[in-house]
Amino acid sequence: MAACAELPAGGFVFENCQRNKFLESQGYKVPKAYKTGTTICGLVYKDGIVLGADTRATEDTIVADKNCAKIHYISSNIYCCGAGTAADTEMTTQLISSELELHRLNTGRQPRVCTANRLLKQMLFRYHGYIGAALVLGGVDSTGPHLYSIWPHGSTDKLPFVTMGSGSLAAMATFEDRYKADLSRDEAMKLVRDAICAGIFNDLGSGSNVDLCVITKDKVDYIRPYEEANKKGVRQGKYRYDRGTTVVISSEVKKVELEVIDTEVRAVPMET
Amino acid sequence: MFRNQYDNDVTIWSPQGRIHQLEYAMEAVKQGSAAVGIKSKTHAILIALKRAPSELSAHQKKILPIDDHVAVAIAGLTADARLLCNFMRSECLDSRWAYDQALPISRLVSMVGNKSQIPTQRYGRRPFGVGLLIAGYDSAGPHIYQTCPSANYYDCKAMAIGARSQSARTYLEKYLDTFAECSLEELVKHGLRALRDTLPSEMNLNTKNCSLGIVSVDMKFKIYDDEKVASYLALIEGEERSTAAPDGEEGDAAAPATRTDLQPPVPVSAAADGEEGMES
Amino acid sequence: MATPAFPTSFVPGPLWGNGPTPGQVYNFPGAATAPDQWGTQRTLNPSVTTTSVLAVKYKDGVVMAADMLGSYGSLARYRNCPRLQKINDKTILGCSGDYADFQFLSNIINQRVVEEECLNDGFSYTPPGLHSWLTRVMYNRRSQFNPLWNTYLVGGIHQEKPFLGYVDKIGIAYEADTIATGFGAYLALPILRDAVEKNKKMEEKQAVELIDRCMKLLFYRDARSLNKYQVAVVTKKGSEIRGPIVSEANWEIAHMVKGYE
Amino acid sequence: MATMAMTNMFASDQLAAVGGLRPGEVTTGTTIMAVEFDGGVIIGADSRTTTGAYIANRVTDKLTKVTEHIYCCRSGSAADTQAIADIVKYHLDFNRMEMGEEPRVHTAANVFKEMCYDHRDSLSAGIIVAGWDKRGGGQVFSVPIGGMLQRGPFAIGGSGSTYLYGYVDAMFKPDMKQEDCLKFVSNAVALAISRDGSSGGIIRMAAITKNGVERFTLTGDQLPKFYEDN
Amino acid sequence: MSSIGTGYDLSASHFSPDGRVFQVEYAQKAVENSGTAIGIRGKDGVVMGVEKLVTSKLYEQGANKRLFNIDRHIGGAVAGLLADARTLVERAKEESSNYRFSYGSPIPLKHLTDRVSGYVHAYTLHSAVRPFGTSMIVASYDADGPEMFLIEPSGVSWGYYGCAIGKAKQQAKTEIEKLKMKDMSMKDLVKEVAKIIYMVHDEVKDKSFELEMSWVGEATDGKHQLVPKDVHVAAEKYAKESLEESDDSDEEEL
Amino acid sequence: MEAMAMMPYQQEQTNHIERPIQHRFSPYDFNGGTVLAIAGEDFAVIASDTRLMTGFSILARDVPKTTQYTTNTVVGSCGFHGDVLTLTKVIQTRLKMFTYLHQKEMDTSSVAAMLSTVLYYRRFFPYYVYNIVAGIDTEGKGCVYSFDPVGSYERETYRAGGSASSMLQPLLDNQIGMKNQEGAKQVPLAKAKAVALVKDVFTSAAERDIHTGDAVCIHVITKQGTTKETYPLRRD
Repeated sequence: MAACAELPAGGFVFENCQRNKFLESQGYKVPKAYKTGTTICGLVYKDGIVLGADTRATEDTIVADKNCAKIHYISSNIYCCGAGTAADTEMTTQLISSELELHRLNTGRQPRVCTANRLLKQMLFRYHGYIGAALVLGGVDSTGPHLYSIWPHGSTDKLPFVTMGSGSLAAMATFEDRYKADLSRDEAMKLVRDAICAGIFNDLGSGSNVDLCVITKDKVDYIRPYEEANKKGVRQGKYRYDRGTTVVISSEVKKVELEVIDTEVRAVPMET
Repeated sequence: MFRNQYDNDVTIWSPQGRIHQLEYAMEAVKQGSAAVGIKSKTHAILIALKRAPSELSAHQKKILPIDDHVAVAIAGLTADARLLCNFMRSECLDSRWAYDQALPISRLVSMVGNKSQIPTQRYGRRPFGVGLLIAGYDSAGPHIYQTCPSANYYDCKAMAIGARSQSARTYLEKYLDTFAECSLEELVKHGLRALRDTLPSEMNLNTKNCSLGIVSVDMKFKIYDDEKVASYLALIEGEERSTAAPDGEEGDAAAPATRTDLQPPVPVSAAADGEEGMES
Repeated sequence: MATPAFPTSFVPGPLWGNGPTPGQVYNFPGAATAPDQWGTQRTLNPSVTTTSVLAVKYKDGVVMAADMLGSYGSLARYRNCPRLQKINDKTILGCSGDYADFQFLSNIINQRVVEEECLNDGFSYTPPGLHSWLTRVMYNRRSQFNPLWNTYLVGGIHQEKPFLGYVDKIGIAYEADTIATGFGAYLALPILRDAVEKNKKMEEKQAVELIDRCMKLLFYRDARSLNKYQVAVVTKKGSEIRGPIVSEANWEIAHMVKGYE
Repeated sequence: MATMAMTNMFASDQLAAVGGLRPGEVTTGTTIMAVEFDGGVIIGADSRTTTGAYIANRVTDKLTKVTEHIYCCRSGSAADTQAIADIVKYHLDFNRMEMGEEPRVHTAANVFKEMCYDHRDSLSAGIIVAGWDKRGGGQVFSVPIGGMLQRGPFAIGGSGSTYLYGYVDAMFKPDMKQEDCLKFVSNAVALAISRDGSSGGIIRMAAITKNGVERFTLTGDQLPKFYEDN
Repeated sequence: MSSIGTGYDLSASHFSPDGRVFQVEYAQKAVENSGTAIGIRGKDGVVMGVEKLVTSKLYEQGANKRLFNIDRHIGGAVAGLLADARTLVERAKEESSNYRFSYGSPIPLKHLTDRVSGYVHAYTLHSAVRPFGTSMIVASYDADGPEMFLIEPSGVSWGYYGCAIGKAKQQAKTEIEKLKMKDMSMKDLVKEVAKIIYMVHDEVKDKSFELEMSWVGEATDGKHQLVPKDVHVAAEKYAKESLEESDDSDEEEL
Repeated sequence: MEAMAMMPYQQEQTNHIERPIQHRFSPYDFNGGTVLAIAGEDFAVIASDTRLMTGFSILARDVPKTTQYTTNTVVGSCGFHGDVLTLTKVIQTRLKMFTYLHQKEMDTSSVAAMLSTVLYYRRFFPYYVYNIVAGIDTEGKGCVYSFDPVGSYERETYRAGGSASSMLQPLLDNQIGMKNQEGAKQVPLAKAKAVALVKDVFTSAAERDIHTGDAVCIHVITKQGTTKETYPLRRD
């Protein structure tokens, strides 16, 4: 019993937690982590899974990355969208990806989506939500397509369509409005695209482009970007500095002593 | 002047059911210079005669702006008028503050009426000694209202108040039915003629003594003074004056005590008779 | 500057300082019959609350909808709480948040509508007029740290055009083509905006259908919602409140789910 | 244990009380119920999972299988109850192999209780364990927040259960027929759904008898109707 | 009025030696100088009519109404000083507003009458104020049926089946007494009200007047409102015709 | 680190039985908005974006934060929208009273001075509003005044305020102030260039500031009056 709850040796360092908490209560600011404000979602369609994500990463109210990738590789047949603290989503998916690869090598079989789900939820459960990763996990394995949402505290739901992130309500509204079982690939992609766009245009934490990942039994199409939802404005002026406007604080002329070496270059016929 | 024991205070009823103090206050309006208000279907205008109290003084303002859509012409005690104007301005501002909308003219006028009534019922107070012609435009169209010291007010098609205004009213009554369809220019002409009729024959309207105000839909109330009225005055220049005001018809002729109407100055025919003016 | 939240009273005060006020003599001892209109209550917490209101402008008018649930915390305590109100033929009002506060303000508005009707002078509350007044009331109350815990939507026809405005408990106010309060702002608004952007000349039938779809969606995803709701429609022809309407839910996906893994 | 130590360090003062939820945690607000009848047990639950007032999942399956004939009904933190169910299932699989027979309901309930009691400060889980075994037939155990264990002919749990005590006390009869028992459970859950904002969606039920498990799903207008105009 | 001018009639706070408060009586005189107003209570509603004298052609039609809405279900007809009357109507509106805030239902007319007449009465008690120069007929209709009261400058109020105030109140009362109003519907009463106002109007003294009529009752769904134009016109026509008839018959008799 | 900052709606929830949340009433909100003003020789340009937001939500996409106060004074106000609306009304009312008393419009510098006192009046319960006044001064020159929420103000030639001000101000320093450039030519700013610059800086701000976007509303003020133009921005 203890085995499954025990931390793997070498995990996080908690030494300064208490101290940091105290400092925080004294008014010191914790450094801000990048958040992927985010709209992510996925759905099951006739032949597989479509995952979607926006591409905005924010640091407080500033857009830190206008085109970040939020659909992470887990294995060749499984991908995972991440929302929350950028580092947490990246590291967690990387960690589980490599564990799953080891598992694949050990068993010699294509990993199953439920395995990835178990690994992720157990990892997150250990940290009681302090790893701020909200995930949408999707993949196709020998038993068919599977789609999960995984919450930061480690609970999971297995559903035909799921959304996560700050734009999840906008995306969920789109799904609830229009989802049907047995969508075609094009319909499914369109619906996921619309769900992500609902997040992009209505949630300030989400923005920029739409990324899609279509997973079927035989093939994965990771389309990035699938659509540039917002065209960047065209600037009218030129903003180059005029020549000579850079301040020269001081100048000094030094004579450079040159050693002159004479070298003669002669053509030598190649020996073949 | 005739005195009686019932005219000391506004809180005293006379045995005939009259309030003499109110009637005296009505007289104050007749001391003021004349003002005329007319409206058509599209416009409401005010035209007023300005007086200069002395050679050294400028002509006093007769038309005061209240809000974008309403202004008043005054006759009577200027200080009382100013007080009422400030009250009206603050009510108009309040309406815009709370509702983001212009205060309907009828409501503004009834507020003035209600405010004016209070000092007509209390010991030690006196009624406001000023009559107002209120011209405005709201979503119901153009309006001319007249208010009196008695706290009565009247929704008018056209009206004139102030000294010798009976002549103007006679003029207005004569052309009453044509006003609705008048163009602005026609309307101003009528107004100027009516006002001119209140002048003694040796006096005439000029840019110094005439003030004009116009309001219409989508047109904020605009007041013209001095040179800006010249072009309007030109409209009636050289015209024959219709009727010279019969001198002495108003003012001294009727001693206040014998005047019975609580109404504003009304056509003589109606006012001449007994107590009918008492009706509310 | 004082807000004339109530019509200026022309009824005279005391006859002299601390003197008798005419009429006041007849009050019950110690209790003025004229209620202190703002009272002294302080809503520290909302108690019985209501959830989203949705509204959308269309070609000829405004459609608004709100469900009829009054929640006490998570208890679905009252299931018959109407919170759409017809103000007059040109104006409708919708409210979300504390229901007692809504009743309080609703009573005041009703009384003012009565007073306006009595004047019979051809003027009545216009939608922007009511919106502006609500903004002042809400802002004043927030400035006294005694907010009315509500968000109000005002819909109507003004100068022949549809009007839709929003006011919340701290006095934020704006006009827009689509507005939703509470959870609706997250769930329904994206759908409403999308539909209106794609169809700028929406017909009434389409607008009502759109609102119905969104109410169903809120029932799916808002734990403080109910599938019984009312719809208010205002056009040049007048305003009316329809319903209660019960929305039919689709639970097909329930059969696709077993367990959590 | 490292996990728990860390939790306390971070969060003990944030937890309002035993069983308090952390900010943003997903909960099965929930109405759950289990009733013994003459051939086994009926378990039932609503299908709503919420974070705050947002319904994160409207078709949740809160009836979780732990062995062939034993189910648990989960209420409280979704993460905690899922983890507990997973671990208990793992334990009972072991137990079956060691003992060479299907685990008894009482055994399963005890394992749940152990988990819940040992970690009572950091878990927020209210669980009903119900199932059928050869020795005791249909049995119902309740493991509420805090980790006590109590057997009874029926049990209700979750936030919606507060609206049900009167109803179940009035309506429960021992040794009902399966049909009556299903009706009883569905009525109760429907009543809770209509009054509890944290319960909702559809009604999932299962009958566990010696023949195995039969699942029932009531959706939309299949839900029992009661007075709901006030 | 033997005590007039003896100095006991200068304040509302003075009794005359014969126990009268003259200022109140003088205020009542102001009411009697005004155009007539009448109200008749029938079986299903109350109809009120006013003879509004028009003193200048320059005024808009319908200006200075003497019929007021006090609440949805209550109307008032006034005679006397219009400015005083408006103040009184404001007070009545305030009372009915306060009542609705306090008790959540429309104010009963009896209660409103008590409150307003108490207010009027207060103005007869002090030397600092003068009594109201106005009388007001108030009428309403609710579940208990129609009601009508008259509030006088003295602060006295009584309920009536028919009442009249103003110049020709005596003549009007005589006319009203001829009616079997308890059995009459408001639709019939409108005609009679119009007829009476036309009858009592003194064409010699007061040339121009407007007939104003309002009603409240079953036919108006309990709302007080001005009589609709078509009904008004019909009633006016009836009034004029029946007056002509009686004129004719008078002449014949002569 | 908040556990679930990605769920913005949780900031505004009613209390639950299972989780008592203390409801602290906050009289303020931040509703976004960036304003920017540039004074030219005989003109002034003032612009604001048109997005109204709260938390992570867009309330409306077409609410400019600029208000025309007089013929040649335009004020940009952003911050807490409730205060913005009220302050605007207060100023407009005061301006109207001024015109009654003085029979003329208030000039831009006086508007600025009055705004300052109105702001300071609420020193201990401030209007949470960032104001920039732009107009034409009594000598016919373009002028810009910037304010803090409690009434401190000064005249400047260009200024950005509100949500993306810290991004825009350095750019204006560079492009108009020619700061930190050796021997750069100080050419008088042309009207067209100023407008183009405004569009460009708002385009850039919309790229990086999540509170700024949808459209920018630009007023060009000259002695003759004011013209208004709207230019689209990103909508995400």
